[in-house]
Amino acid sequence: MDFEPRYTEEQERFRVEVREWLKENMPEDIVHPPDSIDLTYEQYQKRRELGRRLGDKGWLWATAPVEYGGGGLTVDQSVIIEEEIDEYGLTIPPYYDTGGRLGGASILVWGSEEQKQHFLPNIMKGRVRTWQLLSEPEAGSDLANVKATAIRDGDDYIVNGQKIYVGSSFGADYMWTLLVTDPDAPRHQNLGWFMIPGDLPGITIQPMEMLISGGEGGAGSGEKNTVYFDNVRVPAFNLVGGENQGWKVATTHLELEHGAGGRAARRNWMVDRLFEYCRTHQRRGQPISKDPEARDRLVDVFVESEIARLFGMRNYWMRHSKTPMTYEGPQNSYFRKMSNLRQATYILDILGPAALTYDPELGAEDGHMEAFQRSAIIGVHPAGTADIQKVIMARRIGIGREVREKAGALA
Amino acid sequence: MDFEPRYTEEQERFRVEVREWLKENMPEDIVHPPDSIDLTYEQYQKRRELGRRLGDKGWLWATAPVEYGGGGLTVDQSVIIEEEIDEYGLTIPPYYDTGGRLGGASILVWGSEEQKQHFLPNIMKGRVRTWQLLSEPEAGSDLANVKATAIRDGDDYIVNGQKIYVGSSFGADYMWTLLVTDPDAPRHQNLGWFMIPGDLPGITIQPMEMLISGGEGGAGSGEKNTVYFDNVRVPAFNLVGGENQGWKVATTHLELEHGAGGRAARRNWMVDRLFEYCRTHQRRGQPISKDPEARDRLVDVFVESEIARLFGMRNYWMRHSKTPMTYEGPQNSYFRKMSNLRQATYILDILGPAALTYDPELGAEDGHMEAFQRSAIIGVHPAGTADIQKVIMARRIGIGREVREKAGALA
Amino acid sequence: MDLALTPDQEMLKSVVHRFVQQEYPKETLLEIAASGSPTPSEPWSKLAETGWLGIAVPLEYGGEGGTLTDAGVLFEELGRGPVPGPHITSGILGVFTVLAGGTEEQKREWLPLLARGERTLVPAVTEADYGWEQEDVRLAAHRNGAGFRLNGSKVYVFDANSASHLLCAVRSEGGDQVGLVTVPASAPGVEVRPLPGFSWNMAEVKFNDVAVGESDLLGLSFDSGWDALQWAIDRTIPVLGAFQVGGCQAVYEMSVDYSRTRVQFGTPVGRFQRVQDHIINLVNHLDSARWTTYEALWKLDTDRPAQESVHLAKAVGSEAYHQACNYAHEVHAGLGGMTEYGLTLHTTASRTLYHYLGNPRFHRLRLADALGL
Amino acid sequence: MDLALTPDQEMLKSVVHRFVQQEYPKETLLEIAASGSPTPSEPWSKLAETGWLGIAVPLEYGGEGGTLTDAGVLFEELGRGPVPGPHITSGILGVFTVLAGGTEEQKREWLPLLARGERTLVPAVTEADYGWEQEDVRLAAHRNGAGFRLNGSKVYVFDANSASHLLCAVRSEGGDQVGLVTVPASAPGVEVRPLPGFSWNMAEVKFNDVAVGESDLLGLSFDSGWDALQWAIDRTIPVLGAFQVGGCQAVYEMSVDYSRTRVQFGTPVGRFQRVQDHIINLVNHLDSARWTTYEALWKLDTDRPAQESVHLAKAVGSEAYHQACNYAHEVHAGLGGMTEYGLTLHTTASRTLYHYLGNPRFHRLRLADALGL
Repeated sequence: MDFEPRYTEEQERFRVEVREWLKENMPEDIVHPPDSIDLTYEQYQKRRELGRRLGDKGWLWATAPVEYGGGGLTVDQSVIIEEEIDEYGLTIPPYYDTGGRLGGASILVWGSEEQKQHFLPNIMKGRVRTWQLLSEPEAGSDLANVKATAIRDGDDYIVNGQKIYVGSSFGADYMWTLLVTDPDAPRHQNLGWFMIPGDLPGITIQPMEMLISGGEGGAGSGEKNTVYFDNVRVPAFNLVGGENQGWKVATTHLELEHGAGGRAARRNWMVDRLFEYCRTHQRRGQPISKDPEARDRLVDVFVESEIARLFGMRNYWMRHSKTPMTYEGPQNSYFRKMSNLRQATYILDILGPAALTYDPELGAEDGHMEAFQRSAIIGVHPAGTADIQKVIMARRIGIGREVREKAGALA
Repeated sequence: MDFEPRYTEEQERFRVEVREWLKENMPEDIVHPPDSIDLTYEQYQKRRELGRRLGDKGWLWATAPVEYGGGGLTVDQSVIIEEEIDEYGLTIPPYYDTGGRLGGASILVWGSEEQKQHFLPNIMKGRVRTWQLLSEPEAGSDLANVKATAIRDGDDYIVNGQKIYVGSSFGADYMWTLLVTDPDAPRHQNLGWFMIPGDLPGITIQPMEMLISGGEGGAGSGEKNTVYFDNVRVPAFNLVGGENQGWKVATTHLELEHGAGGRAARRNWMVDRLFEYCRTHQRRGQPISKDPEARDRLVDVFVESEIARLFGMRNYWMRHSKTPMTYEGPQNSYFRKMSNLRQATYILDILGPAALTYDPELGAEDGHMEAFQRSAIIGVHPAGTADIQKVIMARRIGIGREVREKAGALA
Repeated sequence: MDLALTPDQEMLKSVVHRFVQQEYPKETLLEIAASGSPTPSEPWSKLAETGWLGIAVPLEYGGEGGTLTDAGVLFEELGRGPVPGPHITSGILGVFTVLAGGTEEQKREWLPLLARGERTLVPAVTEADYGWEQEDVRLAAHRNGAGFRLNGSKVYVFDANSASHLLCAVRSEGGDQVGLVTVPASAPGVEVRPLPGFSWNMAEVKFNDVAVGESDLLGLSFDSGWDALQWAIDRTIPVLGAFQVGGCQAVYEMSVDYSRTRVQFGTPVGRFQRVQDHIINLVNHLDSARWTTYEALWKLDTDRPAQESVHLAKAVGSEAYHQACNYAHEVHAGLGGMTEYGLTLHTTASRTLYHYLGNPRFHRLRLADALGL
Repeated sequence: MDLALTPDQEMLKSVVHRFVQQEYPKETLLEIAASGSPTPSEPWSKLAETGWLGIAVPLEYGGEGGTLTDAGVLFEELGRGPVPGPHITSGILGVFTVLAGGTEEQKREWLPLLARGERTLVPAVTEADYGWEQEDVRLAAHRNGAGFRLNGSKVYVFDANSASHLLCAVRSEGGDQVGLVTVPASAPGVEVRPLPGFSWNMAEVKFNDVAVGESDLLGLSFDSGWDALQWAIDRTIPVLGAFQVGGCQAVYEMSVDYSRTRVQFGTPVGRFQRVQDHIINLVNHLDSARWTTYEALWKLDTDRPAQESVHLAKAVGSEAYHQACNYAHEVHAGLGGMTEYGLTLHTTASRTLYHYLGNPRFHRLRLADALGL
């Protein structure tokens, strides 16, 4: 067993190359507002620019095939890139985007050659930003209960309906989504998976007001939106995987979104910040970290975060070593969600009301702790609620249904 | 609001009377083995004798009607009796019996006048001991899935089948049970509720070996048994509530068993013992109760036991004030079961391996803590598992089924 | 034994219930939350007119002379809102502190005004360390002629944003005693700075050379201030507990309703055991809070030793409201996070009340002491 | 990064797996549990013959010279039994302590015999207070001519009932150092008294004027005994962790099988979300234990700083096995409590291992220190 990526001399040289490159190309004033809704448009554009440059280097989606705009690099190299950008508190991509990791993965598996050539290079090179549109008012946990329709009309589909909890601030170039292509077909056989340009006439985007819009970590999603489709005319070319094959296509990104992707980077910014704060801030004349009550809870946080890290690492390894997965994807997602919720309570105990404000003088860690209190609650639901992760786990364990469910195809 | 029984002068006189009477009639050498399986036959007989004397005074089932052998006393008086016998670490009745509280309650509600006259006085006066026979190999949580049959034959029923997790040590005078009276009828409409003399030919009792047989508290059930019926001929008179009405009859005792009865006595012997032990035993030169780690967990135990006490008291009051109940019965049962399991872990933390042995020199509280470690696990399942209590709670809350379920009739 | 409310209490309950429904509907609560301060406002004026702010004020001082259980009934219904404003801070904790620590003259000055809501007196105790022990009070009252001067700040002061006056815990010149002084929020040098975020009406109060008169010192002495405050806190805790019970009850009802009406996979979601379990966890917290709170109210009303019960009620009640909201979010998933739905009003309130007057951990440690461990 | 076992480890795993299935079926384990001692017995003799008791013994001392991860693979499969006997106590903790603290001569004397199972050397550390700190060792080695005399007792000694020798932590005459002495369990004055109840091979060891030779003192000095034991404990913990992982895995598989085959309400009970959730909780504990354990093994094998990982692995692993058994009981309800079913073998083992080498709370406190908090 080996819990660390091993680097050859060549790979170490690659790390130096990445590090140097990032030093040169990283905007100087990158900021990480605790609540990603506060990220400015200017900052967003800087991150997009960084993404495009990474894309040009083949470092944005490093392991994706070169012929579709990826880097064609090894897993270890992709880990190196992730680790190096993690030092800046950023992820790959450095902004909210569901194109490369989720939508792109589905197109890679299910798209036609023509579609791959058309969509993927722009995604992989960071030229476009992509949103996923999954939830609807009546399709939450029951994701297949889609009401929005795409009805064939000549060479196009006419799309009508509404999607919620979508995306981020500042719009998207593409939106991929599930739409009912055959209203008369049975469940799961009535859907089409579409890649829709964001600028088509008839699309309206309206922000939603929420406790927090999500987005722990550096990527920063900003606000969530409702997206309305009013007789939007989408070319048939944008249907991926064929008519009524949408659910099958979706299994790929759902699998990834349910935690199967995993994570190799070791850093946990939230925990680092918390520990740093407690070491450097006093309570009753000594660092908070010396207070027995606080210590107990800090260890609780650490234990939770270690398990989450290890589950993420395991899944990352399983995915990249092509070890067959069963329940591990949703387990990772479920554990992380509930663990965050538990950690939020521990932190509330440790910090007291300093965890409840982003007041510049009083809010712990410039309000990052306050944002975490909110995001831990709201983060339980996106991308399959905690309950849904357990539904999937049970099926994969082989107890939820007659026949044990297989994990979705990832590549 | 008033959380204590209020006593009139007359009632206080009654308390003195009970106390004096108990002082005279209580066998001197009552013992409480931590594991009730160690209660001797001689001790059992002493408790039965005490039960008969209580019965003669009308204090065994104090609130039951006088015409059926009960005491016809008020609820406050019954609380006084319970409180006074609680001082001896005993309950009412002072041995394992499901006649007065459960079976008797069902007969009171559903029996014919003749049946009440025949069965109840012996129960209420403590002359007979009664077992309930509910579980079968294929009827655990699914209690209605009874396979044992009672087929009409002239004036009798012929009973065949097997019941498990039954009773106690030292046999029973009566066994009440659910049997299939109509194999062709649908679920819940195919059962009869029978009161069966324990000495009928064809009944075999075989002890079951378990981690512990159950029985926290003073009553002491001793071992659990499998009871086999081999062509046992039971008079039709012993069918209570009519043919195929058994499930309806059972709702009464199931409701009570699911915690609706509640409890008024304030003492918690296990917690008292634990606190006493920790105050009087040293660790590293100071009482265990002064150790910060132990204190934290002792408070955890206390908080759990207080909530359990309050739920029990609420239910006791609701039952006796005839306040309509919904989910409170199974909530009480569910909370107590899971709370005991949590408390067992706290105690394991507090006491270390001293909680894992009944060694006379080393076992904490003469092995009572060890027995609790086992009974907390096994106690989750009898009388409706924790999961089943939640099934019932959900129905009563009105979310488990289309129509909100009503609580069973109690009187 | 009788765990029912009296007929009078039942009536109070239903009157308050209707009042909250009418005067503090969700839309109003959302507006107030967005505005940053619950007072002044029309519903608050109406609330003051009812006389309920004087429920704990003895009849002789112009109040309702209610029992603590009466107050519990009132605040449980206010908790369903959750109705914001300095009702507990001023109407219960402020009132009890003045009752316990004020001179007769101070009582005659303050209590009638507090009962009518013409003034509100919000205790300001905690500082940067956010501790509820005497030693955590650092702000000093420096002698200055016939009075004192205050320089420093109180932080995380609940309801300071809607206080007419603050009842400020201050250290005596020598430093060994803690007394309480009343300070108008509008006094020169007082700055009340609301703290933004996931908090409910918390503010920092800065004192910049604020002059306080000798007669503004509660009881005219530093001797008894802290004890008076402790006595008042013990009595306030179960009333706050009742407020939290009301909050739990509201999110419980929200969750039950939603689980009965929200359809997914062709069936109301309440039919799924996982959703049921969230609601069962919620109702278990609700009832744990309810009965520990009620028993504490009863013990205090009947002059029984209540120290254990008080700590138990705060530990259980605050944990309950916090967890109840989390479970309610699990039942509602995405919808519960939307501001307009109203659940987050409770979630936000529960976080601040979790700490107010000491968090569950603080009270568990004190419970160990109270149990003689 | 490669989280797979090596082909050799995979082979070891499957050989041990078959061995446990064949030699330690449920019936055998129940008989051993009823008999009170896992040794001597036929399966134990076979286990000794495999050479696995020497997995941690270097080749030069007649052992297998395996890595800790190799030992983890072996013990994970033994944990599935759970196979009783002094395999960890003697074969891992005893071996490592001798390796760290013994003189070359002592190593040459002991290690080959331990590797072949011809002797077992079970550390006896804890006393009535059941603490794992140096200060908890009270038993004194009184100077007596060329040797020492022991009077007192060690309690809750895991595997003492099947030890040929005890490795006893004793205080030096002056009282300021703790050394380790080997004592034959059959020596005059030694009494091993098994402790009955919900415990797994725990015993009290009484020393009644027991004579110990100078040469029986490990390292021939009191200087380094405690440090050697600590070093050995740190290395033993993740191997014990692997044993617990195996136990979790066994009860997980039992629970999955049962939930697939047990029919109630006309359907396998695994179809009910509540039953699923017990199993999901169980598997989450299992995997938490697994990966914290594996990482600790890897860090120790590769000489990385491992202190945090060791404490983490024990805290998480022991909690996991304990909780996994509780969840398995919930899945099985009544049947799980029946001795003949076999689940209670694990439940019982999990309770003793919960405390052995320090309980989760103990290791969480040490983890705080290791994290530099």
